[in-house]
Amino acid sequence: MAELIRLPDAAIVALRCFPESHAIAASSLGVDLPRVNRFIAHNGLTIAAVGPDEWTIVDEGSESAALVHRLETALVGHHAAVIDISGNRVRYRVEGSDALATLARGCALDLERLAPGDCAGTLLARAQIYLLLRDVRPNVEILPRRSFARYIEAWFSSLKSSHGLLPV
Amino acid sequence: MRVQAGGARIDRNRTITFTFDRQKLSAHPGDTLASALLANGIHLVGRSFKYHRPRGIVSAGAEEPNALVTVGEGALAEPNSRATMIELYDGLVARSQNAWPSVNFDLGALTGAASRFFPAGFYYKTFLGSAQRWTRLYEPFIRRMAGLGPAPTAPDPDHYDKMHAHCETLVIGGGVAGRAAAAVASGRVILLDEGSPQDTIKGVSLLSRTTAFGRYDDNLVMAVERVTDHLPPAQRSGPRQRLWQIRAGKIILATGAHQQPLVFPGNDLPGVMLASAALTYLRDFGVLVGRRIILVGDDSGADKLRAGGAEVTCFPAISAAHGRKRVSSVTAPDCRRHVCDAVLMGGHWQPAIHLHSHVGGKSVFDADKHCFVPVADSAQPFSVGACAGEVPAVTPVPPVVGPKAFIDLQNDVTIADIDLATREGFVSVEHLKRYTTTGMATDQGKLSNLNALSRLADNLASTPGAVGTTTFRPPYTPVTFGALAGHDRDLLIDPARHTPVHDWHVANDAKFEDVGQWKRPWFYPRAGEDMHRAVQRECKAVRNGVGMLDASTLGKIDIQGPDAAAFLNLVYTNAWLKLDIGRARYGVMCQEDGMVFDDGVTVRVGEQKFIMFTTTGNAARVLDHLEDYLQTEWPHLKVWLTSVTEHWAAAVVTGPQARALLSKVVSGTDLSNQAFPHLAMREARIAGHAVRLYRISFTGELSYEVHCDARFGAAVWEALFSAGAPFGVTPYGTESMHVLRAEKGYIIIGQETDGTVTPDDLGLSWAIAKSKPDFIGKRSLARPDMLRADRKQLVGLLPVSPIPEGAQITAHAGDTAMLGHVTSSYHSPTRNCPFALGLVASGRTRIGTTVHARFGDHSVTCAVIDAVLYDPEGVRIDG
Amino acid sequence: MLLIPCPHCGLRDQIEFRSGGESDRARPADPSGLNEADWAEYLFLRRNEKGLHRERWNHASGCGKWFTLTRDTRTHRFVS
Amino acid sequence: MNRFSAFSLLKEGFNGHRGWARQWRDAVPKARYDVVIIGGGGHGLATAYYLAKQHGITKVAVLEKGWIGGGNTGRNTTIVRSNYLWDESARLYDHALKLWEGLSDDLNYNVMFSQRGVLNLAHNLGDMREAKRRVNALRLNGVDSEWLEPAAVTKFCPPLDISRDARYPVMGATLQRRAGTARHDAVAWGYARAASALGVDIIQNCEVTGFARHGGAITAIETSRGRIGAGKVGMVVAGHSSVVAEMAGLRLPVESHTLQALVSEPIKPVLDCVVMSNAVHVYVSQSDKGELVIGAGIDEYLSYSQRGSFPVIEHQMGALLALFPTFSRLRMLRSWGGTVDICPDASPIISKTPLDNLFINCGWGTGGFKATPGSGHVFAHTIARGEPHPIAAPFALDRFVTGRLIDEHGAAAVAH
Repeated sequence: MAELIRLPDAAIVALRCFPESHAIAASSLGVDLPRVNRFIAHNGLTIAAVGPDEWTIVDEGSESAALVHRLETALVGHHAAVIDISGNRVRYRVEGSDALATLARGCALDLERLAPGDCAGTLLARAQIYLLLRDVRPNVEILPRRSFARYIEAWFSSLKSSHGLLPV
Repeated sequence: MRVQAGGARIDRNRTITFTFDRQKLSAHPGDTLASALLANGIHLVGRSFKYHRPRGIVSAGAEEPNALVTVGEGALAEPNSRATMIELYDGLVARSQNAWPSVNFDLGALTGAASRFFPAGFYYKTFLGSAQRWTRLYEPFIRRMAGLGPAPTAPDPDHYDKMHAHCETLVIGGGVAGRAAAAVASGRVILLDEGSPQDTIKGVSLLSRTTAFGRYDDNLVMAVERVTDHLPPAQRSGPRQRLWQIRAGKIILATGAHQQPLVFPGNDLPGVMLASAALTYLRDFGVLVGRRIILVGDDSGADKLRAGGAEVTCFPAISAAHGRKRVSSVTAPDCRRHVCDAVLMGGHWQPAIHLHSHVGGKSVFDADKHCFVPVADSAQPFSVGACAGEVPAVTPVPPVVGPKAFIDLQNDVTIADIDLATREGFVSVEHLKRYTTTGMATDQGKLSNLNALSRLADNLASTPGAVGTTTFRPPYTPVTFGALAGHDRDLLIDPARHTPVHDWHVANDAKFEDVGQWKRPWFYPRAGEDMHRAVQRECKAVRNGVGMLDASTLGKIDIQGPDAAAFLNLVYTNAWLKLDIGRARYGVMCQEDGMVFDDGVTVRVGEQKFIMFTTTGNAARVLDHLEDYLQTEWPHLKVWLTSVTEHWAAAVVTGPQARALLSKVVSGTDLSNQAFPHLAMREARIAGHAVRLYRISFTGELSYEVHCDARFGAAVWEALFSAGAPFGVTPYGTESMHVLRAEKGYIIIGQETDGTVTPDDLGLSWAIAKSKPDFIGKRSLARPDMLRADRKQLVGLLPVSPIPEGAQITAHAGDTAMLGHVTSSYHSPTRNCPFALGLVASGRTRIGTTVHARFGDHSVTCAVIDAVLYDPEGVRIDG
Repeated sequence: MLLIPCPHCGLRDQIEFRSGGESDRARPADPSGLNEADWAEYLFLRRNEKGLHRERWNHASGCGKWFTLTRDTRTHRFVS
Repeated sequence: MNRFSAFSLLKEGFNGHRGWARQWRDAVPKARYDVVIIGGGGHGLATAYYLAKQHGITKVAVLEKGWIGGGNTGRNTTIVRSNYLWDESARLYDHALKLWEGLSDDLNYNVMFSQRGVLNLAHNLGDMREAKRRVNALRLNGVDSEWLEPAAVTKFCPPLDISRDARYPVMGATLQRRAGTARHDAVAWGYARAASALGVDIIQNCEVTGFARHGGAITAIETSRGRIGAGKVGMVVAGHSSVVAEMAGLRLPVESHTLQALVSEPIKPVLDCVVMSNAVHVYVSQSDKGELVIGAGIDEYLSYSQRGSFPVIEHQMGALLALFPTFSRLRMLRSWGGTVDICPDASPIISKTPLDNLFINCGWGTGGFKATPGSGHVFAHTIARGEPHPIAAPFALDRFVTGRLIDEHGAAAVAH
């Protein structure tokens, strides 16, 4: 059955800006900003559009301060915000052939219709998460808020203990 | 009994055993409990709800009103199970219900003997008198007589699963029509069927043993799958049932139809059943329900039954059936008696339009078929087959009035009851249902509603169409509570949130308090300490040395943009335009009605950057409140709001030794009072991690809040704690925090406030900038009631002996008129005496007088004092 | 259960949203200029339409944005 | 009207119950009435009954769009209690409770008011603080109320799980012993029968379509059964208050929402009291028929559909089973929804209106049933005298202008 794998903490930065600033932000990041509910992975960065004017940027390479500084200097004079939110969320990979069926226990999204590169802010059981479909293997990444980590883990183990994941 | 003919669903080569009322019986795999009982010649399986009359098996499906049994033993026992829907397994144990001492000899049947005195609604007409008499005298007896199966006594050991599914086409009903529809449907197709597995269809996901019980808005169908109920307990693994939440592009209903019983005296006797059911038992299970069968009404099944080996006599109608625990004869229209061992009711058919109707689907009465058929509507699902009205046109057999002619078999509603209700003016179908309880049994009227409203229509010289049906609502058939809860069980019913330092608190024996969803350390008892002693120790440590509190749960909102200060100026009651960078200010937030909503400190981190701290419980509400105003009322303001509650772990270091403690671990900033004054912020490093230090005090002592990236929260906390060892640093919890702040007269939102308190009531008028043209709540604070002199105001109380929180306050010991109540009450560790805070009518003018705290039968005199008990000059804040 | 069209995220399940009630109730530019009755009307009075209702929704668990939709309060159907 | 009694029941038993007459007259609208009550729910029928009985006004009609008691009177979870926090509320609801205690006799109709006691659970320190505050206030207001420690709670309600490690541990409860449940339909029928016997015309299938006004007063009511003249008009149409008020040119501070409830299949007696939990929004009792009657929450969006959404039910069950683990294998038999109109302060409106002879009674939110007799009693007084009954005065419309709200959800027990 699907496994819930805690991923190492990484630097996470929130970028808030309007279209007039997209180009500058893009050049600073070296890649265009994805449209809402899409994400791109680009040399060590994962940039997820979690709202029409909000991007969550995960940087597994460097410290958050560096990325914050880089974006802030680029966006000087723009009505934009760059916020270090590294502590806000934890990251998990849900892995296994039945990863989607596992998530469907607690998520109302039509997961089968998601394409690689899709992301969404949604609910998993009673916790708000960001969900990223990395690839169709499937390999799904979920980011609940840090204080919900134990709840998410308990919810998964309840699925296991109840054998809720026997083939449907 | 079992015959050679038929038996499509059973495996005659294998035999399994089961017990019914402790009697060991045998059957074949594929049998239902009902077919197995009939195969063993058992017709009497239960007693009726009201008169405890002997009852048998009426149907072969979900509509069964009579054959209700308790299946399973101990914690697995399940009352009110329909024998017709239970797939038999080896070793199944079933018991009859609602009978004492036994189903064969039931003393409850005495009520049946006196049934003439218990017509519909009899209880409204007697047992009058005081409520006390009803509650103590009559009702207990009625309660014991009522109810069906026994109440469960042990917690449910089973698990229940939940699954969300999406499809383009959802077909409900695995009969001929449903399978045909599914076979040609496009996209992802799901087919639901109540029965055991059938052949698969290419490109269709078939869910067997799955009942769609409700349809909701926007093509949402809820269904429950019985995953392991058909297996012997020993062979069960995995969830018992699975709740399916299916969102479909298009829904096709193929839910079939239910044959209706005939109404005549004795129509409830064991051995009287639906003709269609008898045919099903023969075809699927090789069971003949009787040797000498009387077939009444539609006789189209006669030949099949004869082929099965029965002697079948057909009548268009009969005037009565006779017998005691099983039908033994009938009186034919010619008034002659005919001996028999089974009577089959060839009634007309009612399409199962439940799911069609759940979301407003309309239906009309079809006079030819004498049933309600769905009205096609593009906004409703597409019905096919019998549920669309494609049922045999059977001329209804007129009801025969007489004793014991039942309309609702389970609830013992007779045709006479329907007539009585009509006579008494209960002529709306809903009144009829509620007055007689017809249609309110566990079959939800599948076998009674049509007969009941037809009779009502006759009584009113009207038509069923004009009388109409009662409303169809979910569930189609009863659904197990556990399945509805799914994985929301025990600790998972609501997430518990934990701070980055949680494990440390556990390791240090903290007792926890629930604050919203958060688990917060409440106090840290040492060996032999109760809460009171632990709290006194913790408080003294803070007042005389240094203490540490985990404040990570505080709400934190990053506020950025050129208009950030202007925005704060609108959402807080006080002034925010002039605040230096690196400085902090306390603010009060009101709702538009002027009532205090939240409070906390906000810090100017940069020219256009602020960070706002909210209370733990209101963090989400405050952000929603701010986003709402920003997005919908003031979109012109250039401001970004971002929750950073969980990004920052926070430790409070407070007490005269706080500075000394920090100076051992903090690098990169000057901690001296001159360089780092109260209500200021500095950036520094602790144990190699970047931190923000805030001079904010909720204790009245020299205090620092140490905030760091939550990823390093535990490390920084532990660095601080070990640095504090020489000073005897003491971890303290929310209880001590409450005591310490109360000594200073600081409020707690939700404790001193309850949604009816203004800033002025709390003595916070200093935090209202009257000069500001506008802020949320300003206008409301000018309403007449906010200016009353006798509003309840926050004051301090010195009681002569301890008083509980929630005690009411009166002017004199004997009064009943209340002036207010005690919001907080503790034992002061510094003065070593009880003290309290309270909201008291015109409290500030009462300072210097006494009032009385009232609780239980007690009355305690309290001196009214200023709310600030400890260090009113505020000299200790700088250490 | 409603399927709500978020202008940014498309059709999403009701559980992801928070209802903000009646729409088109702009906060008065100068509340202090209003008399008691007019202020009370802004604070408390509602059309409470039976039929087509312009109402506010917030995609709380999704993109976090507020938006306005028209819904028939008798049938729960959204109309554009 | 036949008098109801054990004797009459016995007597009728011997002649096949042929002697029972209509319980209330099937009246046809007259041209004019002294008072017309719009809305044939419990509150409206009670108002008509007390107008006739206490104020001698018998030229009264009750207009009902459908069938009497078909709205929230017949859709609630039948809980009757008076343990409200604020003085004004405690007075109003206890006035009702006192009437409940003698209602079966007064109406000669068994409304089955069963004083089996209502528990309100406390799950955290905040709940406990609020609960004890309430108990002390109620006792000073002369309303019975007591605080039970966990041990006493299970003693009073054995199936309740009070383990401390539960997600919502039971840290204690308030108990009102005089509180309980009643047979909801019987209340409507009993008042209808008694009012009808006093001369009140109960007119069903009569929908109000408009008002004829002259100056600041209503002169007649346009209905689906013709124009009906009215000296005074009382509007008691829970759920649809805004709709009818708008016909009279009024806007109200109420919003209509769907409130759901459900029952289990009948089982033998297992729960002998009413249990309510504010924190998890559960309220449950067992009916005389044996069904567990469970109140669910309200949908937060506006609705007149009487149709609720499923997540509400789902959420309910998790919470219920956490409190009562032994209920898990029981089954949901019926579920339904009602349309309730809710005031900003979760307290009702019993009031005169800007129109001289129009009076309104609405905004009971999720808690109207328990107040039925008291509401009708003080509303009848308000209509008859043209001045609010002292108990009703604080619930007038003008509180929304002055700001003198009676905010019961600031520190509310389950508003139900």
